[in-house]
Amino acid sequence: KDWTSATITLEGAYAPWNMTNADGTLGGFEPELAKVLCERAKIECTLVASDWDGMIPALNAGKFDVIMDALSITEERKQIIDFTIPYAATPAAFATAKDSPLANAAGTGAIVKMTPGQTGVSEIDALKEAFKGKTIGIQAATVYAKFIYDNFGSIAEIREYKTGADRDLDLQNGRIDLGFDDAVYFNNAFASANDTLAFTGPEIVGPIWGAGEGLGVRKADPELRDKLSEAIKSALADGTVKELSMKWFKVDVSPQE
Amino acid sequence: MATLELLGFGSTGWGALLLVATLMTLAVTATALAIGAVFGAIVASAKLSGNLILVTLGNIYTTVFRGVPELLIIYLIYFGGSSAITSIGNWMGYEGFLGLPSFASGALAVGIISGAYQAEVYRGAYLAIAKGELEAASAIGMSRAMRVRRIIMPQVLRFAIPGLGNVWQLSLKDSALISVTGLAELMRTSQVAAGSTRQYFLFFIVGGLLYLILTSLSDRIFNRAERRANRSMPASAMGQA
Amino acid sequence: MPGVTRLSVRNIRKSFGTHEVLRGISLDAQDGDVISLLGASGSGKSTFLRCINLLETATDGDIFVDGEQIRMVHKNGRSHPASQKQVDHIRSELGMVFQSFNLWSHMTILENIIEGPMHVLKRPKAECIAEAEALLEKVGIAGKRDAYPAHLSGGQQQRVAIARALAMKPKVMLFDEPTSALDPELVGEVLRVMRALAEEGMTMLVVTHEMSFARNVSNRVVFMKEGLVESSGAPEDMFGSGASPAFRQFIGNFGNGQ
Amino acid sequence: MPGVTRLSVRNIRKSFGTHEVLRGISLDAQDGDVISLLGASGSGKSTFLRCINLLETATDGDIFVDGEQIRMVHKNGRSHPASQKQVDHIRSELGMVFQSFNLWSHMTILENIIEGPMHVLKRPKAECIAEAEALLEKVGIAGKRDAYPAHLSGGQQQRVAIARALAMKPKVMLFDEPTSALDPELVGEVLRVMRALAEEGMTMLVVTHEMSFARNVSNRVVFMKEGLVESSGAPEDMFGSGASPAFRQFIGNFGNGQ
Amino acid sequence: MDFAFLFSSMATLLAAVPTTLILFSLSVLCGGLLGLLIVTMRVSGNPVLRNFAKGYIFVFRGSPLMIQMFLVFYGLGQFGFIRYSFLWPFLREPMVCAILSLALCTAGYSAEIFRSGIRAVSPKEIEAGRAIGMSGFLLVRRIIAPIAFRHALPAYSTEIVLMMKSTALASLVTVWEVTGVAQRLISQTYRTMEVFLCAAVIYLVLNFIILQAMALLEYSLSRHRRPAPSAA
Ligand SMILES: Nc1ncnc2c1ncn2[C@@H]1O[C@H](COP(=O)(O)OP(=O)(O)OP(=O)(O)O)[C@@H](O)[C@H]1O
Ligand SMILES: Nc1ncnc2c1ncn2[C@@H]1O[C@H](COP(=O)(O)OP(=O)(O)OP(=O)(O)O)[C@@H](O)[C@H]1O
Ligand SMILES: [Mg+2]
Ligand SMILES: [Mg+2]
Repeated sequence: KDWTSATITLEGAYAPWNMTNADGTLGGFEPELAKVLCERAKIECTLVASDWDGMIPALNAGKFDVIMDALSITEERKQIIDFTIPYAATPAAFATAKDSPLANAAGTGAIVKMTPGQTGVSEIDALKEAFKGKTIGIQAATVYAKFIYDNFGSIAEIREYKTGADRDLDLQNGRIDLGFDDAVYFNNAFASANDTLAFTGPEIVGPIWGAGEGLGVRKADPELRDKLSEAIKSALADGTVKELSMKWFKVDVSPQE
Repeated sequence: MATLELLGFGSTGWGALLLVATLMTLAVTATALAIGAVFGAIVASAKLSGNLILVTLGNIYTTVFRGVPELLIIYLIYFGGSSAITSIGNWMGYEGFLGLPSFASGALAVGIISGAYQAEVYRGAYLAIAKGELEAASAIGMSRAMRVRRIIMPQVLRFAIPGLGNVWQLSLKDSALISVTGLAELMRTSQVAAGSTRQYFLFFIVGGLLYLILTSLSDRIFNRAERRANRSMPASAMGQA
Repeated sequence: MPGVTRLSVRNIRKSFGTHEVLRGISLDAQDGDVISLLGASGSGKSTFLRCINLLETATDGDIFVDGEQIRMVHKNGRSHPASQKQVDHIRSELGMVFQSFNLWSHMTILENIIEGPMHVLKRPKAECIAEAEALLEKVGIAGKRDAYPAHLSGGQQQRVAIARALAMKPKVMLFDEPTSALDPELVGEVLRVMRALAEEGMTMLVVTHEMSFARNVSNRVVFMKEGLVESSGAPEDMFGSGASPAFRQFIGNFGNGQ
Repeated sequence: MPGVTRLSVRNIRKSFGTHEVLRGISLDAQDGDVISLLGASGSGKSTFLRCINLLETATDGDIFVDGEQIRMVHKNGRSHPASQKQVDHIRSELGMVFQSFNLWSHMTILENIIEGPMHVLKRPKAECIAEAEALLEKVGIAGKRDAYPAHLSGGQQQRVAIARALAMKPKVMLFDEPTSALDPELVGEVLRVMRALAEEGMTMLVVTHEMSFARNVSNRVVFMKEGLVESSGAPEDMFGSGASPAFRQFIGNFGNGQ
Repeated sequence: MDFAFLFSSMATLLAAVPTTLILFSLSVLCGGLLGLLIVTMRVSGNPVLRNFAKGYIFVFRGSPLMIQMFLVFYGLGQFGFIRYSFLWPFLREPMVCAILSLALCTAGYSAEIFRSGIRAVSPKEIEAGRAIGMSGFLLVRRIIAPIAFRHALPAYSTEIVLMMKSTALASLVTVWEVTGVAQRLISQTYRTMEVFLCAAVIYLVLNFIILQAMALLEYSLSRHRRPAPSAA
């Protein structure tokens, strides 16, 4: 099939990855990157907002052709849909209230690299000691949820939220002690929580989060996947991704390997 | 950012979007009510037909669509509807995917649910018609079709208005659940505005107020319709609306 | 046209389940006849009227309206009218007035009256309205043309029901206890209208408990008992020396009850 | 205890808005008195009874039940009973029987009767049931104790209503047209029970249109007209030569109406 | 059809049924009691109470439950005075908040249903109660409430079925009842239809049981409306 046009979906409420402006247009890192990618792939793209919950089934049902919503490339998802090469790879980290006793837990400011299923990481074991009996909030059905269950499920209470934003509110309310999520997402969230929240413990990076964030496409559309992968490759090569990343995240999220 | 500015109509205000979303909620609810009227009328006639199979089918319809959470039904229709249409399309030789647009699938889902409630309303209204009036129509030689058109329909509509008012309110609130399809109606727009500005409470309260306005406006319209339809009722019944 | 047979019923039978309510009734009404049908409760009077205009389907027997026989077919051991079209046509020639008026509650008085002529007979609206107004005048409630039935007294409603039936220009009028749902003071209004109709020569079949009507207005009295015509005759005979013992007992009871 | 004043009403007045329905009525009932209250529709008979047991609050005047005065206060230009407790107590001493029975539809006949003794007078259940059964026997419907009101005829319902009132052992029974919602053939049953009560010496105040009751059972007849007692006296006088012209005209009309 | 998958989904969902039932039963109970309080205010003579009740009913019937629940759960905690009050240990619990907002919402509907029940009580039966010396609470308890309850029952059964369905929103506030678990299962397996069909069956069975129970109650409370037993 010859792709000259495609529909890309994103949530439109996951700042700064993607968000909605007051005039109804979509803005943020991903919409701007999408524009670049589509130009390079010579595809006329339409962006539509849709709900996170139903995105993958809706993609397979044919409602749109591409998902671009900070979607981590994971083995489970690969069973259902196809991914382009990643356009971002972000670290993840814990957040807590600034005045919490859990602030500045062991390893704060450090970077730990992990692979899937890896155990016996000393920094993580230290955190397990510190977080014993606490409540950790995560967004349901994310790679981060799996990580928390695997490593902290036995020592801490875990509470699942439908959205990260809900979790952040409860972190401020004090219903939960810790949150765990994408670090660049948190960076933005801290600002709007009037800087009452802060990172604690090390940033966790590496293949444990899969290959990074990629565009999701149907398995039946390899031509589309390849066209978009080419475009991502070129945008990474000439620094466009880095430029947009610095603009929106203040750090470079381009995948390093 | 000042609250007023956030809710205003300027380039940084969400006023225009919220207004459009409110109208979208109205439009999708009205469409759903119309779809539900068709389903409701069919199901009510089935339940009144006296035919065992039709009655059972009608009962299954009303039981299932009133007994399963709206959210589940919306999901099932949003996804199931698209796959069904796609496979029909493929079968007819169309290559690729066919999707039901969010508006259509949302309105269809809420309409099907609304149809289950409307069926009960219409059935009750039909049973409220005095049997003697139907006999009187037969006695002057009206055919079956004419009886339906001239005597039954007007009276069913008249008796159904209060019940339809309730169904409308139910559907109005069910339409908030269509937000899971991404349709930019009032609930979804409130959520998006909240997520994008991180002013959660502001936008949820404003969203709630807009629903309250819709509710009270439509209440008023239904009350007026009821008064109009009740012109022919005894004076004593009018007070009790 | 005195002498023309407007309605002829031959040997009508009707069962509900195993219960035979009409056990072979025949009756002829010439043009201008006013026939009172008397009988105890449950004797089958209403069922008889309802069989005539096919609101019930007789199990057996023949009905002729203005010479036209109602065609019946037998299917699955039950009879049915052969043609719904003929049924509708026959019904439009028989005016029926019910005990409980049965006016259409969603229509004004005028609308109730023009409904049949306009939509069943498909006559022009202006004409229907003009005739309806004349009829309302005749039954004495011209002032109520735009009221709804619920706003009228029972006596007024029954007069509208009579006007509604008359608007179809029926060959025969059937009345099923037209006054027995009315308060005593309202009965007179309706009886006056019926008496006027009888004087104009309308052919009428009247189920009633009003002995004075049977005696003074009708020209024939038919007494039914247990689904059969027990006796019938001119009112002078029936209420005089010619009465059968059963009828005598029936009207005797009646006198006491009142 | 003949001679004891059971009920004394002094100069009662009652207005609805600007319409003065009772314009100063006084009345005494000694123990054992049976007083019939007659009067045209709208003359204020029901309102009078309702004022006595405080279902309406009289605008002015005094009421004594068994010597105890009902205390009133004036507030915002209207009078109110001073104490709800006293009102409840007084009402429990006055048995009221309504035209439309007003039985409690969700309770069986027996439950209707024991309700007051058990829950208002707080007497032991077994005792209440025994007495209720005796009362049902007395009014002649012992067989219906476990039926619901909707399953009884009007005459039976009214007898239950009388038993319900009697179960409270009232000092005075008030009846508001107890038979006028009944079909003629059922009236007798209720009048029989009332006559028996009168013979037992119950003090009774009866609004009625039954002239035979007024004449033969009561020992005093009070005729009300436009909110005043127009005339009153022993039935022999009132229905004999001692009648006022207005009362004569009233009973005259009545004879024609029946 | 992949029966193994259907069975395992069903097992996962059934594990959430107790949560749904707790949400349902406690919110119906609390909502019913609150509804009684509201309807008492609504029919009371006091204009302040009456208008408060009117406003309450308007707000809780007129806005989507989703918004109410969000504001109760995430909103209340924003206020320091609540967070530092004795209430916080309760409101901190998601289950308490979910039940609270479900109950607040159904109380508005229940109050209206109870009110129409009260209006259906014949004034004459009330008058007969007064005439034997009943007043106040005794009159309500013995005469008004039993009759009104019987009248309100059919509408109330509809309302509690709606409540059962409303519990589906509680996963918004991290109470993972049947629908929430179904959604989570879908985000893990991406098999929408199978999972939702299992969930639909669970709700149908639950609601069927509720409706049968209500019908039984209605039947046992309507002896006085049925035709008399033929023996009588
Ligand atoms: N639809 C029906 N199904 C079964 N039985 C019926 C039906 N209609 C009438 N009957 C029975 O037929 C008998 C005659 O009824 P019908 O109404 O004709 O009597 P009637 O002479 O009009 O009495 P009334 O003076 O009480 O009106 C009665 O025993 C009645 O129960
Ligand atoms: N609650 C009320 N509000 C206003 N007017 C009333 C009220 N109750 C009674 N009235 C008026 O008071 C007058 C007397 O009424 P009441 O019922 O006492 O008459 P009555 O003698 O019992 O008549 P009837 O024989 O018809 O029962 C009537 O004009 C009636 O319209
Ligand atoms: Mg009859
Ligand atoms: Mg009266």
